[in-house]
Amino acid sequence: MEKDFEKIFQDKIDREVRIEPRDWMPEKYRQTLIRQISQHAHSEIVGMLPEGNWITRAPNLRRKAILLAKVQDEAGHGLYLYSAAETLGISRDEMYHQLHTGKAKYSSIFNYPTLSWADMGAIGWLVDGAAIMNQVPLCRTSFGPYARAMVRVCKEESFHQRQGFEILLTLSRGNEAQKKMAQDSIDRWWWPSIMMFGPKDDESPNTQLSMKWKIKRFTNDELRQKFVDVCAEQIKILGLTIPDPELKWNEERGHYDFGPINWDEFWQVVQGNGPCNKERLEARRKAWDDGAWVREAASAYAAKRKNDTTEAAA
Amino acid sequence: MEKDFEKIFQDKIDREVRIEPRDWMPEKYRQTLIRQISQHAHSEIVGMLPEGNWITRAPNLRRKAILLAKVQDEAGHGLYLYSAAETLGISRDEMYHQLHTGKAKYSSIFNYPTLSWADMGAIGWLVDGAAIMNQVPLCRTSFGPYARAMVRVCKEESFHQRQGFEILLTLSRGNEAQKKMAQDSIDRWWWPSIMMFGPKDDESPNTQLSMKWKIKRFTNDELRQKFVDVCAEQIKILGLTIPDPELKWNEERGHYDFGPINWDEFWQVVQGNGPCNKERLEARRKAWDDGAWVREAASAYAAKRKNDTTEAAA
Amino acid sequence: MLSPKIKYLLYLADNALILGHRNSEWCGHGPILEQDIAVTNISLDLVGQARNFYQYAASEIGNNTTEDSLAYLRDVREFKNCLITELPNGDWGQTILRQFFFSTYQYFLYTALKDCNDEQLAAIAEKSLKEVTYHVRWSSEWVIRLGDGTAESHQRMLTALDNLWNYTGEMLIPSAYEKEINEALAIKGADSLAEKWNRKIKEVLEEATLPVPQSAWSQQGGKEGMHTEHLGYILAEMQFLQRAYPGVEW
Amino acid sequence: MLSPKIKYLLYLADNALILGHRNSEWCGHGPILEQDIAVTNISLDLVGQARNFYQYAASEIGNNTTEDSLAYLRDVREFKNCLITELPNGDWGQTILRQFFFSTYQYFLYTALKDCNDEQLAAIAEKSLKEVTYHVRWSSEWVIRLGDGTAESHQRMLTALDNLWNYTGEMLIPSAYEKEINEALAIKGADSLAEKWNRKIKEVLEEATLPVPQSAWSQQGGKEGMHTEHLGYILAEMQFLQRAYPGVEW
Repeated sequence: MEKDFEKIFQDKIDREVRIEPRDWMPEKYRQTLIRQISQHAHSEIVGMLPEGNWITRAPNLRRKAILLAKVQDEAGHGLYLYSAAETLGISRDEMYHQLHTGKAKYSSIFNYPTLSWADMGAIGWLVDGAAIMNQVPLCRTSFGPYARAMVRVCKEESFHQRQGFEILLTLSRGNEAQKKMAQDSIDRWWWPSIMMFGPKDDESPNTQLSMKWKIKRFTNDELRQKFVDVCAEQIKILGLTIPDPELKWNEERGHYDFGPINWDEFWQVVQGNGPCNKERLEARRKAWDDGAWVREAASAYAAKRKNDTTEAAA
Repeated sequence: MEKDFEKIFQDKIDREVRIEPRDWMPEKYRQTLIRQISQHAHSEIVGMLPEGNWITRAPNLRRKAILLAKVQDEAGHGLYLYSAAETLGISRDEMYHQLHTGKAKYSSIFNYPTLSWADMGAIGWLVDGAAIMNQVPLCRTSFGPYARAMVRVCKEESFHQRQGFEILLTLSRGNEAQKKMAQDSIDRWWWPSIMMFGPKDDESPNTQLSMKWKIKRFTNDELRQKFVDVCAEQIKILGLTIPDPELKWNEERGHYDFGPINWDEFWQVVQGNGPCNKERLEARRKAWDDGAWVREAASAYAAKRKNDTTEAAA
Repeated sequence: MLSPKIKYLLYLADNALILGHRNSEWCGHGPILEQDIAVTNISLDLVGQARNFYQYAASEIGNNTTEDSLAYLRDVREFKNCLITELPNGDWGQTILRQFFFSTYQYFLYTALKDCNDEQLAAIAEKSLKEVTYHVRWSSEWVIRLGDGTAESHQRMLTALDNLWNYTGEMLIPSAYEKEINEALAIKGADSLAEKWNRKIKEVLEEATLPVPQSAWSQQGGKEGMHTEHLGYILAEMQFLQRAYPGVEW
Repeated sequence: MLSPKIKYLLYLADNALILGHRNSEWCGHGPILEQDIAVTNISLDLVGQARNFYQYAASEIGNNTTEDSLAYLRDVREFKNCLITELPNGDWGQTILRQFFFSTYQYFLYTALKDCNDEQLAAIAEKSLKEVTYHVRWSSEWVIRLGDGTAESHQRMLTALDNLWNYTGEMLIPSAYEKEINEALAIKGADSLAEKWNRKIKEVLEEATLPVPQSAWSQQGGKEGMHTEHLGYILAEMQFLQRAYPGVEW
């Protein structure tokens, strides 16, 4: 019986038919998706913090408005994604709980601090750029609600990426201090962005199953190479440098070669020792705890109104 | 009996002999002094806040150091004065309690906000200036501990006043923005400083008794006139203006005439409706409440050490 | 000396910018994700309104003045916003209550302005009114929800009322330049603003089971540049980049 | 590019200034009047030390550099202070514990510097050492008092330890310019700093009935200008007047 379901399921996958919440699915598929989608949602929410850090200090009103809108979009992405995950039978509060207790992860990139305005550019260009590279294939991921959420997310993300690039472009055409600010920012964000694609394929045990179930459609290394290839071209427009002396076009491979990644740093940050892990989690926990009375009041009020309506109807 | 004591007491006062804590004194004398000294102490402590507001924003390192030292001096004055009041049989904690519950007052001037760096100058020149005018006679006040505290206070205050004047002098010799900043500050602080001497003599019911007991040696209006006369001369050095169109030398009186005081504003602020009354008290209460665990720990530790010593001695 | 019209435009702009700034401090820290989005959205609307008013003011002032030179290169004493906009956010209840007080004021003000005889000002007011209508609805619903929610939320709203009430009068007491503009631009209904505001506030507070405070005393000064000590910190943060790297493009 | 010596002087100065800044935030808000005075006094000492180091650095740099241009006209990435100095104060226990950690470091560092072969640096170190000796005494007494005070104060000190410990390693791990200077100025004892620091910390924490944390991981970066997000806010506030009114006398 279970075997039959599994066959039908895999068959659908193979025929590129979307899996919907009411369809039968292997428990491991469900768990993998919950983990991945909630991690993705948490990344949007935690990702609001490093950029939110510069809203009050944006250098002009136009940039302030754009940044506000961008961070608001991220909250919106969080909403879509939490909703998609909820279709798999987990509540938003449960997912928050996993985040706050450290059980669920979020993208490690947000554990780095934003130290200058140029970081709003580098995050847009590199971090959102890497995210898009990961996410575009997810628009065709096998689970319907996730795929549909990603379509909306990707549309906005590519807009964000252009805005980020434009911040860097403006700085790169500015005075010496601004150019330096832009270069410094790229120096700090390049390697963490490269790490966003996750461990190398041979050290990524889940990849194979995810590919079979068409949750993923490309391996970490494939996406990373694609990202490097794109950035290595775009940096030329900025007239700035990617901080990798080994970055070089390889005619034979038809790709850019690049230097070794510091996986030690990657694992340190994943394990909680990044520059801002503690602060990010504390900020989220504080928002949650400080908001408890608001949520309770809203429920209490809603219950009263419901009673009123019931009584009136009776 | 009581009559005899009172006669001896007044006799001492008249002969300019200092009253000391163990001497007999009328209850009303004690209460008047407690009220006045604690109010004075509270003024020092609350007075740290408007200036403390600019420590982190002082415009250069030299000024920052001077301002830090000044605000620290005010804390020191608070200490001397609380100690002087304690000799009259009230504890510092009791006095704090009176401050925090609004029972005890502090100088209304500190309920005005500091809005620019120039306010550090105007407070030094005008507010400390007015304070000194009040305080110098108090060095000869009839209660010994109070008089001795005032000697130390006055020495430092006159130093502060010179520093304040020098801040204004530097600004007055600066660029247009700085001159404007200085003038604006004098415009805002002049009238509140004039009010620091308290109600007019005919509306100051306590004055007579305080004069008889030589707690006070000059009336409010006498001190106010003296202050106006001094400032009207000093402003010329600054090349700025005192915001009183009626300020004019009166040859006949040998004093400067000055315009009517807005006593409405004075009483509003005294009654709690000044711009910062609420914030000042809240800041003090918060410091006290947040510090409770520290004070408890310090007592608990001291008690343990005392026990250790006792046990060791046994 | 600035003309009454320029002062008036700066007054409108500064209110929107500073309140927008305070709301934006919530971004990423709200109690509920949907409400985080809502408060950020209001912040965005307010910054947008501020830009429109600043741009208009800048064109009136001339001399290379821009929206950004007005927002980023004036110091505390030149800002004209009401004190209530610059107060710290406090808890969510206080933020909400302030928004309700201020949006209600903006609602009646913009309603009057949209029919004034200054075309550009009327157009900005009309456009902004759509946004503000939503702000009033959103904030009043929250005031009711929190006032009539739990014992704790009710108590917190009482504290918020106590903290804010004395700062509401300033909105309704016209400064000299407001009076001049009300006349010059034939702004109808400016003199009934206070009445309308009070009626609406009373209505909502009652539904929220909250008392309408009776205190008549008003903190004032913002309209003439006499601010609280908070504004200096807001500006130090907000203006840092423009001050530290003057005269460049961003 | 700055020479190692100038970097080193800025490192010493920035540490003192930023920690002094944080302590100065307590002024007027301390838990006990006498301790308000004490923490302000330490702040004053630190600002004084910063001035001496900045003045020396300025004279080495030349080109009209002053103590104030160094303190007020550099941005985040140019500051070299250890991260621990810029962290928010937290409660009184955390402020005290940080002061103890940092003053103990300064104590052993200045002790080594006072015998170095740079006369001016040695003189500043010697003068500062007197102040720092008191800071160590004062802060260690408070660490003991709070650690061994009440259950609440003990718990708060554990939290403070947890918040700060990972930021202590940075002080003890020399940057490239420190290594160069240790050699160039023949600073004896620089390589035993960590050992001495650890011994003193262990001794005091034990007396305070607090555990010595075992975590070996260190947050780093400040010495090379890679800071936390807090420093930007400190500088925006601290530098406002110099940025807003450039090039004038105060």
